Amino acid sequence: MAQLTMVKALNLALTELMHADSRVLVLGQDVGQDEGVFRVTEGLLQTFGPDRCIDTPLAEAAIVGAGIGLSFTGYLPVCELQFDGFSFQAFHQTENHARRFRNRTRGRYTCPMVIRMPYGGGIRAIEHHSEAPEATYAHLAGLKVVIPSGPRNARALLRSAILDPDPVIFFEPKAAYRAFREEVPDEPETMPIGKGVVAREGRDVTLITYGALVRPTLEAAEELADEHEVDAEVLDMLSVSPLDGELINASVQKTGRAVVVHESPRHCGVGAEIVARIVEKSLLYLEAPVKRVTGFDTIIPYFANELTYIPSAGRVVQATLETMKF
Amino acid sequence: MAQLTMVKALNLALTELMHADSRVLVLGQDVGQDEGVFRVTEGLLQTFGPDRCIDTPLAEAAIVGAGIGLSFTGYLPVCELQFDGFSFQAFHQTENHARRFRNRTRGRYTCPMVIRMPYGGGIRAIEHHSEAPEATYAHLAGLKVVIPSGPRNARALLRSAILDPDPVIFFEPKAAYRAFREEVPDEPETMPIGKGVVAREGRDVTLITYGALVRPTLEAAEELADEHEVDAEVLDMLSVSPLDGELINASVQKTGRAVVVHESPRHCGVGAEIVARIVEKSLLYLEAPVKRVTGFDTIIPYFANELTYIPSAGRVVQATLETMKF
Amino acid sequence: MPRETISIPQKLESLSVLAPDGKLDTDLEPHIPDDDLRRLYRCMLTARRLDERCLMLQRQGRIGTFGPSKGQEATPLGVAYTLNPDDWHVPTFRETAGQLWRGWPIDTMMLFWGGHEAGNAVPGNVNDLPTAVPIASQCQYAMGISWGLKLKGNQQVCAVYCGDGGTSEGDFHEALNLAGVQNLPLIMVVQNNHWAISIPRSAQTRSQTIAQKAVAYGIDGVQVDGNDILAVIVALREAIEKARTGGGPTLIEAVTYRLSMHTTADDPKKYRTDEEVSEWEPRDPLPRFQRYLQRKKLLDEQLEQELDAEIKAELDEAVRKYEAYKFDPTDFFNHMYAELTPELREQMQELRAYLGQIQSAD
Amino acid sequence: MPRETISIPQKLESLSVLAPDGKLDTDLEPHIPDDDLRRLYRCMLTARRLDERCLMLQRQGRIGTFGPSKGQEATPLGVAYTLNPDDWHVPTFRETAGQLWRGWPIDTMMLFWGGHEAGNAVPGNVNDLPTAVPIASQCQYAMGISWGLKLKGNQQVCAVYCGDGGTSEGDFHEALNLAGVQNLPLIMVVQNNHWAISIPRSAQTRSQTIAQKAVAYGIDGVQVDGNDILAVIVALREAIEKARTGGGPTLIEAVTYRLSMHTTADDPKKYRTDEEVSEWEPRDPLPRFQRYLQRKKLLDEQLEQELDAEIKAELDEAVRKYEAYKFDPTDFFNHMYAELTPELREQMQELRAYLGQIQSAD
Ligand SMILES: Cc1ncc(C[n+]2csc(CCOP(=O)(O)OP(=O)(O)O)c2C)c(N)n1
Ligand SMILES: Cc1ncc(C[n+]2csc(CCOP(=O)(O)OP(=O)(O)O)c2C)c(N)n1
Ligand SMILES: [Mg+2]
Ligand SMILES: [Mg+2]
Repeated sequence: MAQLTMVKALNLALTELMHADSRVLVLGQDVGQDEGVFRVTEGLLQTFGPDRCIDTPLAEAAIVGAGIGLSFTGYLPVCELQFDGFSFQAFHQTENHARRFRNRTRGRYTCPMVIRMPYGGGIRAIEHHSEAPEATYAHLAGLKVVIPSGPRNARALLRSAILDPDPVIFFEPKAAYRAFREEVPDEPETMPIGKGVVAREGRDVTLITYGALVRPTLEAAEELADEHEVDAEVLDMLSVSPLDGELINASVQKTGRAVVVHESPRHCGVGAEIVARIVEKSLLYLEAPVKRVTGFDTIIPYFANELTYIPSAGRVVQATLETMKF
Repeated sequence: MAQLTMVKALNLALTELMHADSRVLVLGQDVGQDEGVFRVTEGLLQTFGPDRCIDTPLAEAAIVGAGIGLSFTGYLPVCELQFDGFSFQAFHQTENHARRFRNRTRGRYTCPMVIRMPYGGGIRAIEHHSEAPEATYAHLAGLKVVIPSGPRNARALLRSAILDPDPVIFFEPKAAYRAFREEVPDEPETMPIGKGVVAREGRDVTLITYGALVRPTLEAAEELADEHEVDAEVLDMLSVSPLDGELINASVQKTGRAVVVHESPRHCGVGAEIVARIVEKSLLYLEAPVKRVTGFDTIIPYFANELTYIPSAGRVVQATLETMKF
Repeated sequence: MPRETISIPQKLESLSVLAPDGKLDTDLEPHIPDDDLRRLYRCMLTARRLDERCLMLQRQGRIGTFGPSKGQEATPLGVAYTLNPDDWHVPTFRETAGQLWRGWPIDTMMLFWGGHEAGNAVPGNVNDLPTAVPIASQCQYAMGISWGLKLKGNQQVCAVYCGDGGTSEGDFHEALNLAGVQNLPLIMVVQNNHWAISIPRSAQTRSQTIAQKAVAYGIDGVQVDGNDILAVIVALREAIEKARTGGGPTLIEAVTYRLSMHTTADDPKKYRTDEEVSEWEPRDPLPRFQRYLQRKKLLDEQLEQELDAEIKAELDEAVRKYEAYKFDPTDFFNHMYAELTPELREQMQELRAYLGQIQSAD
Repeated sequence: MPRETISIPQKLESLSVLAPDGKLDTDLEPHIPDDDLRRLYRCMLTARRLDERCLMLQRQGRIGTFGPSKGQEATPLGVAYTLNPDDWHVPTFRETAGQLWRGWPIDTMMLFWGGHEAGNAVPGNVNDLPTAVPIASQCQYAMGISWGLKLKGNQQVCAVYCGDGGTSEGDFHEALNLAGVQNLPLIMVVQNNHWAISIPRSAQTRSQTIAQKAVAYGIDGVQVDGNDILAVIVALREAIEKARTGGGPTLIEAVTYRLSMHTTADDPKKYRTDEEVSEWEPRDPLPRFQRYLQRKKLLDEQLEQELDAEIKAELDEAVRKYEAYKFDPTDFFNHMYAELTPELREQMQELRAYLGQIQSAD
């Protein structure tokens, strides 16, 4: 067991699988000599050489497009996009092809690739480095969209994503990259993609979140317990496509109340989908409207003011108390 | 008053405004000599010349990027993208810049542009020509997203969109381009962007839709009335960003039941946002779960089978009856 | 000297072998076995007849919108002929002749224009990609394929097509640039047919040739008469040989002309003159190649008649098969992921229930 | 001849005026009034000192991540000097010197690196765009701007910057191609500083020069010593003159070098040798220009000292202003649309209520 940050845990997952499976390649901007701008690809060039850890020119659509073609020739490409805000330069390759080839060719050609990118705000970066576009990708059928919340599940989910026979968008919460360490077992682990977990058990209300906001939501849950006698259950969805509706509805049918928490904008966000799933399966259990504590429907403010935008434990507590009072 | 198809009505709106305001330009692939692949730009090159109706090379990002720059120099560009499925080639220009410049420069530079594109399925076209990506754009703060349903509102909304000081994504339902004619008044009209309309009044249930599905939804309402004694109210949202939550909640608070209908995929679609809005404001009025009659979370089948995918009056009737029985 | 002209080291040349008037450059004439010449002619003729048949089927509403490739048969056929079956063939959507040579069943091609995913069923024995619809987007995955081939030692190469219009897209640029940097076994064949729907070549880019765009990527560029199958074969053989020996990518501009409409939804009269079209008719690759075979005594009246009859029979049989095609309307759920997700299973059941209900209703 | 070499008609040349060793090409030496030379030197020096100050502020946590432009001052300064105020100046993010010349207040530039939208406040008297972060994306709107300028008769031109890395993006290609076709008054200045974070120029593209990429668009390409402000001014004057007279776009490759780190988040030691850096130090544009002025007797010890003192005072004042900047944390809602939407008004109230509550709480 080692105490690792998420960056180290992701690096471990890549290293393990590149050792175990020669089909696994890593490509992207600055993934080689520079070891990735966040150092997630540390040591890969040295260990596996320039044919398996490949620096590309500055062209996102080419990175994703190359990943698609490499898939067809039998590789398992892991494409790194340097920031979520620049994944849109490759959006047409993802939408037109990566997600469609299995269906288009009825399985003759598939894209068992992973598109990794740093995700979300909170690291005092300039514009376009703090986006949270999970809903944009979750809406695209044919993709799976994974968002780990900590070192251990990040390492396990990245392994699952690379081994998954279909394209996976793998969002790495920047704010969680180095924020804390976790015990990570020596043996490789996988986790099922599309299943969430109960991060904290509770009876009174269900707080549904993912990514970097799992921790502030858990803090909120503690504060709710300590100061307001509210026993909140916290769900860490881990994947927003597929979305674990069963887990959500089981919990809401127990608690009767729910608050959704994410940092991406509210309008047409994943939170809306979660509410819709609850209404479809658990309407009669609902004792209060489902509140959405989310980023606002604006551009995220430049970093001097970004924490006003990203949901905080305080905002979760406030919304939860309103939900309890309803 | 003239009886016009939507194509002719859109052409009328463009012609009127290009006459009235020399800042209005039309640019895109085949908008000139060819008059647009759907003929929406008929006569514009002839009437206004090649400086105001401009054929571009085959590059969507350049069309949108040019529109942004033309905005800065005082023009009101109307960019035509040939099909919704190819708007993703320009997605980064739309996301990185068109929607952000007002905020980025606190109003010094704005993008009073329109990005028009044929929208949705139902015309027996090949892959990528039948997408319905409204949720993808609605999630991007800074854009407005408009979807007319008939010739008259198409003409009025396009005028409003071009005069709007902010970037508007203007989706033109292909299936409604020539499907029917409507009386269009001689005088130019505008319609407020962000407001929906009641397309049919009713007491028992609210059917919420937009675009080409307004007509099958109205058919469904008639069938519900004639054969099932269900008096359905039908809302035509016309715009999905801003979304007219007031109209939706006023109706649902009257009927107590709702069904959402759209052709785009269900997961993280606009339907989910509509359900979330209802739950936030009208939970206690709800007598049944809000059903979503939508496209499925797949690639839309090739056209021989596309009508299996696009919601039909029959599917709306069935879902509505289930909602009534709940 | 503080003001110097920059010189370009790469090869940048134009190539033709069999002139429209039949004049033949015997030094450049490629060696092709007689039997291959006959098979090539038969394939070119089949492509032309298939084109005519599809236009008819479209008018009769038996297929959907169709994009003819009349006049452009020589280039994809020449490309496909020079590739090995295990080389990769990445078409866009006017490479019918090449696909036929690669062994695509005619009824499969009809299924594509008829609106069925089954139209993308790649024959088992070749490394072909299906039709690519988003212009130039195929350049990127073709680049990725050739990257995979390089990693495996350049035993195979990848040929990809793009149109003159497609060269304006970012994907074309990014793919060729990366192919250059990584020295990939990629052959980029641009079918310059002078039009992108209504946009003439001259309004697509200011460069005098498409071939010279190779200079931007530090790779070789060749402009070839795309209606001259012999020239196409010569250019491809050189590019393929280079790619197999680690020499990297080549950009080949095949100068040709779209003799027919862009698609059946298009009316070329709106944007080009009949004069222009009739100027190009004498350069039609089919009669040109036909005369070449006649001069070689590989074709005669009787053989032509037999060919016509055979091809007609093939097409009739293909139409029969195409129209007999049956499918399960809910099958499309099964191909989104290796395994159905819970949501998709639910949605599939929802649809099946509805379809069952309306069936029992009537 | 059926095999011919394709020749390129456009101008493709390299240019330098003031060599690193001080050698001057007097035929090419541009006429610049003495007073302008002094002001240019002062601006270049200010840019360098601002760079140093920002590095310090970043280390002290008083601004965020910062991208230095040390060693690249000559190119943007030369560009800005040759433009008229009403010409358009479209930077990416290493054009500090050019922005200073265009009149950007130093504290505004600090506000950008300090994480405030106010850092994009364009001075009222110039047509400048703010910093562009998505690489090469600015090429597209710059193309659009120059299009607008052409429609108004080419009285003004648009200069846009891109990095060597940026040339690999589709946006670079699409913008230049369209500018060529439409013959737009666009000057594309590629600052080839040999690195894109850790990716060397040689791994970015296989073309021997960036200038030759102009061939792909049928426009002129010029490679200029980007550390030689005189050469930059000569090249720009020619390109601007051409653009104003309807001659269309020019691609200018300014060969320079990033002497410092990519940003303060970057460690260049991971990917480049100190030797390489020290090879470039003698070509530093600042001392080179300084010696030029000294030889012209436009600079002496005393003036230098005065300059240093003035600039230091300016920087101190700017830091003071920057750190005194106040803003309303809920103001960001007001700039999404010309008018607040109902949703945004609600969300703004929601946030204000929450902020009010926690304020009253503590
Ligand atoms: C990205 C994209 N934009 C637009 C279209 C619509 N479209 C289909 S074919 C075509 C013209 C293509 O011209 P060219 O590349 O020269 O190929 P050609 O049709 O001449 O064979 C266009 C604009 C498309 N399919 N994909
Ligand atoms: C579209 C996009 N991809 C990636 C990045 C991250 N990034 C910032 S600067 C940079 C390198 C740019 O290199 P170059 O264009 O040569 O400019 P330079 O940094 O050398 O001035 C990268 C990859 C970005 N900002 N935008
Ligand atoms: Mg063409
Ligand atoms: Mg650089």
